[in-house]
Amino acid sequence: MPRLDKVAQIPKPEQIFFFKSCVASNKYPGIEACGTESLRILGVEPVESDEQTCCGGFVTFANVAAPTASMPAVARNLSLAEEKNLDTCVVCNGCWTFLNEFGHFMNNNAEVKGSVNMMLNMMGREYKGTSHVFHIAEMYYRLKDDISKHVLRPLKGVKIATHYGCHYLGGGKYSAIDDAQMPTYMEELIDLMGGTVVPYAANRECCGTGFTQIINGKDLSLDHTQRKLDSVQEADPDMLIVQCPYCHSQLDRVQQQLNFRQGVNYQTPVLHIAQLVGMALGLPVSQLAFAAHVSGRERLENVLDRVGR
Amino acid sequence: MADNFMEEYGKETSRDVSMRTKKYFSDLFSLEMPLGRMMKMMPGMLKFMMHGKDTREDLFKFMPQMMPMMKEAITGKKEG
Amino acid sequence: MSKKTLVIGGGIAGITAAQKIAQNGGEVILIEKEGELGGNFAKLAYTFPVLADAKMIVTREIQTAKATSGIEILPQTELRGVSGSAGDFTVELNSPSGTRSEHVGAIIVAAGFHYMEPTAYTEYSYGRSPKVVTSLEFEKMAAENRLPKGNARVVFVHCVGSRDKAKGYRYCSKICCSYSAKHAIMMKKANPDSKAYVFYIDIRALGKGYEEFIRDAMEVYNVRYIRGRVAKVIESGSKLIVRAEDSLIGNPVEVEADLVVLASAMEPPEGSRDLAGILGIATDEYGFFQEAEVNVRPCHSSKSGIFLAGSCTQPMEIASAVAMGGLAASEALTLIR
Amino acid sequence: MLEQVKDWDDDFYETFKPIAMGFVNEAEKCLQCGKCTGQCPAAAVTPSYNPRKIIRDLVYGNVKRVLSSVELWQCFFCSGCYSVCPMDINFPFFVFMFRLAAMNEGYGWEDVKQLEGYAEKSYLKDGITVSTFERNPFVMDNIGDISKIRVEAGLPPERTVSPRGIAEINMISDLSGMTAFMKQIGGVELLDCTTCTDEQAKRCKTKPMPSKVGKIKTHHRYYNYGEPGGKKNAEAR
Repeated sequence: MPRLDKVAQIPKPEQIFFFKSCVASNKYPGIEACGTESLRILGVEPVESDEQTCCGGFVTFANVAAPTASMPAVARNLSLAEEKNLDTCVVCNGCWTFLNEFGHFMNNNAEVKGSVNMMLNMMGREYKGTSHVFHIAEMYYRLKDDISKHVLRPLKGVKIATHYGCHYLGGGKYSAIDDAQMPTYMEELIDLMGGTVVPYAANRECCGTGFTQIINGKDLSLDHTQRKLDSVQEADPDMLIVQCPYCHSQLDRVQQQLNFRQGVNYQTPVLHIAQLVGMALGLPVSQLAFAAHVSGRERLENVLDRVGR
Repeated sequence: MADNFMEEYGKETSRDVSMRTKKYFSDLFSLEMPLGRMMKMMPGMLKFMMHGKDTREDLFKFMPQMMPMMKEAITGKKEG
Repeated sequence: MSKKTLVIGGGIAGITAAQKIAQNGGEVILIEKEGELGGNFAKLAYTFPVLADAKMIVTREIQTAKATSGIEILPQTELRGVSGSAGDFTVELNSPSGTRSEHVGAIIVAAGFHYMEPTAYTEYSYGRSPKVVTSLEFEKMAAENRLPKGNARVVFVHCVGSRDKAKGYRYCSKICCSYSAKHAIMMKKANPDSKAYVFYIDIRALGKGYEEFIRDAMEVYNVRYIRGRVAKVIESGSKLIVRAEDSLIGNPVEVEADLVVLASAMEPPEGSRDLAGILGIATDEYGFFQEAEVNVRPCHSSKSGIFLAGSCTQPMEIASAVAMGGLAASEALTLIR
Repeated sequence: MLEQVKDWDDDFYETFKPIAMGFVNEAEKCLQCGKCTGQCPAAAVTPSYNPRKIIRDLVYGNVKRVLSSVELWQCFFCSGCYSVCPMDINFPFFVFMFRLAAMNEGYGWEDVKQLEGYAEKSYLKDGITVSTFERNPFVMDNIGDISKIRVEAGLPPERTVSPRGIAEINMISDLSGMTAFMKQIGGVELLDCTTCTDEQAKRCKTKPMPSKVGKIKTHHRYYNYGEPGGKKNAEAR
C-alpha cells in the first residue's frame, strides 16, 4: 500500500526540473517525449537544461569512478535545478536512487559537502541541497486525480503486468512512496486509466541487468532475466510496465537475445510508465515512439488498434 | 578449491592486505589538500581554464578562495 | 490498611496469583479486560513440551479460581485510576455497568502479552494470501480441524518480528522455537502425509524437556529443520513459493508450500504504556513493565506495593508465568498482612 | 591448506569503518540469518555467491578471501538484501567498497576494462553514459536510425550536453583522480595466472599492483565461497 503521508509531501509544482536519462534519451526516446508531454498536460511544466549530464551512477557502480568523483557530479547536476529553484523529476530508478542517496549523504556530512562545494565553486556553482528528487511515477501518483480527468484513451481490456525495479523500492526503502515488497501504486494508476492488472509470481524479482552484469557476467544476467520472463509469459499480459529505462532496455532486448540463442519465443512488449500514461492521455502515436522497441511490436500495434490510435 | 587464495597470497597475512586497503581508502577519501594532491589537480584546472572565456572567468573568481589553500598546502600550516 | 489485592489480567499468571492469595486467606479482586478469563492460554489448542489439551487445563484453573472463596472476578473491567501508596491504594475500576472505587493494599499486574500482527512483513505476503497465517491463527485452524489435508507442505517461519531491528523488536521472543515445534508435531499428527519444514536461525529451547521435544520433532516426526531466515513468500497460482537460504549448506533453497505459518513475536500488551502511566510504574524500551531488579526482584515493579507477574514483563512460557504469579502472590501477602 | 584464525585481521572492521565514510556501517549487527542470500537474484543463478558469507568475512577480517574472490564481482546491485535485512545492513555498499579495494590489490580489472568505454568514450566525451550505438544487428535492422524516431517523437534529433557541461564533468574527473584511474584501466594487461611464467608469477606475488600507471596485471580470481555451478564445473578435479 502506498505511504500516503509520503505522497502528501510531494508538492504540486508549476514547474519541475526534468532530469533526462541516458537510456531514455538514446534508446527509448518515447520515455523522454511522453514524460515531458504528460507532465505538461497534467499542469507541471518540465524545465530542461542541456548542461545536465548523466547522473554518474553507472560509472560509479561500474567501479570506474570512486565516490569522490561521483559526488561532485551528483552535486553539479542537482545544483542546476537549485539555480532555477526547482525540484527534480527523474524518469529512471538509477538516477533517483543515486541522486537521492548521494544527495542525502552530502547533506548529512558537512565535511564532504564542503569539499564537493570547493570543486563546484571553481566552476561557479554551488550545491545547497534544496532540490528534492522525485521519480516521475511518484509524480503521476501525486497527480492521479488530474490523470483521471485527462484520460482520452482508456486502456479498456488491456492486460498489464508491472515491474517496479529494484533501485526505487529496494535501495530507497525509506524514501520511496510505497512498501518495498508489496507495492501497489502502479496498479492503482493502471486501474485508474482503465487497464486490467495481471499479477505474476516474479513481480518483485530483479530484471537481471545487475548493473554491469549484462556486460561482464552475461550468462548470469540472461539466466535471471529468463526466470523473470518465464513468469511474465505465463501470465500473458499485453504489456509489461516498468518505471526504469534500464529495466526497460534489459527486459525488452533480452527477449530477442534469448529467442535467438535458445529458440524460445518471448514476445511481451515492455513500456515505461511515462509511455503508458502518455498513451492514456492521448498523445500521438509517433510521440510514444514504439518504433524504438525491440520485442512484441505486433502485440503493441494490436493494443493500439484496440484503444484507438 | 576454497584455499586457492591462501596459496596465492603466500606469506602475506590478512593484516598486510587490510593495511594496504585502509591506506588506499584513507588516501582516496581524504579531505586534506596536501601539495602533492593539489599539484595533481593543476592540469585539470588548466584544461578547464583553456576551455573558453566563461570557464576562465569562473575559475578566476575562485582564485581568492584558492590562495589560502595553496599557502596552506605549501607551508603545511593552517591559517586563521 | 486494606487487606484486599487487585489483580490486573485474568490470564494464567493472574489466575494463579489470585488463587494463591485467596487460598492463604487474602481477598482478591481479579479484573479482566475481555469477557472471559484465560487470556492467551485459552486461545491455544495444545501445550508444550507435553502435548496436553490446553483448553482443559485452563478451564480447570478458571473453575478453581471461581470456586475459591475470596476471589471476586470482574470481567470486561479496566483500571482507570490509582492513588495512594503501598498498603493503601484507592483504585477506580470501570466496567460496562459503571465505575466503582475500591481500597486495596497491593496490586499485581499480570497484563499478559500480545501476538504481533505481522502486517509489516509484506515480503511474507501476510494479509495478501489466506495461506499465510500467524501461529495464533494456526492454533485456531488446528482446533477447528482446518489443517491442510493430503500431501501438503507446511512451512514454519521463526523470528517474525523478533530479532529484527527494522520491522520488529531486537529481543528474542523465547518461546517461538518451542511452539513452532509443537505446531509442526500437531501438523504431522493431524495429517501424517504432510511435510513440515521449519526455518530457524538458532534453536532456543530453554526449559525442562524442551530440547528433547524439538529433537523428537526431528527424530520421531521427521520435521525438517533448515537453518536460514525465510526471505520471501511469493504467491504462485494456488501454491506459495518460500525462498530462503539453507545457510548450513550455503545455498539458496525454494520450497513450494501449501501453508506458511509465521511465528510472530510476543510484544507488550496493547496499551501497556498507558497502564504503566496510570499505575505510575516504569516500562522498558519496548513497553514491557520494568522489574526493580531483574535477577532477584523479578516481580517488583518500580513502585512499592505494585507487583508484576507473567509475560507482561518479558516473553515467557506458561510454566514461568505460573511461577511468577505465585511469587507475586506471596509478595502481595507479605505486604498486606 | 588449513585456514588459520590468526591469519584474519581482527581489527580490520573496526578500523576500516571510520575511514570508509559510512559505506560499511552496521555490518557488526549481522545475525547471519541468511535472509539476504535467500532473496538474492545472483545467488539464485550462481549459488556460490553469498552475501551472508561476505559480510562475515568483512566483520571477521578475512580480507584476503573477499578480495581475491570471483563472487565479489557477481553482485547485481539490486539492493534486495538491504530491503529485507532485519538489521538494515546496506550490503551493496560493501560490495562497492570491496571492489575498489580488490582493484587496489590487482583483482577484477578485466571486468572493469570492459566498462571503460562507457566511462571514457561516452560519459566523459558526451556527458551521457549510454550512447545510441547498437552492436546487435537484429536491433540495428529493426529500429534503424534512433534520431529519426526522436524527431518523430517531437524531440531534437540528438540529445546533446553543452560543451560547458562536458568541460565541467571532465574537470571533476581530472580533479578527483578519475581520469588518472581510467588511464590505468586503459593499460590493463589481461594476463591469466594459469598461463603466466614463473617470473611473472613471482613478480605478481611480491608486488600486487605496480604503481606505474599504464601497466596493471590483473590477477586470477578464485571461487572462494564454493564451487561454481553448471555442468562444465561438475567434475571433480
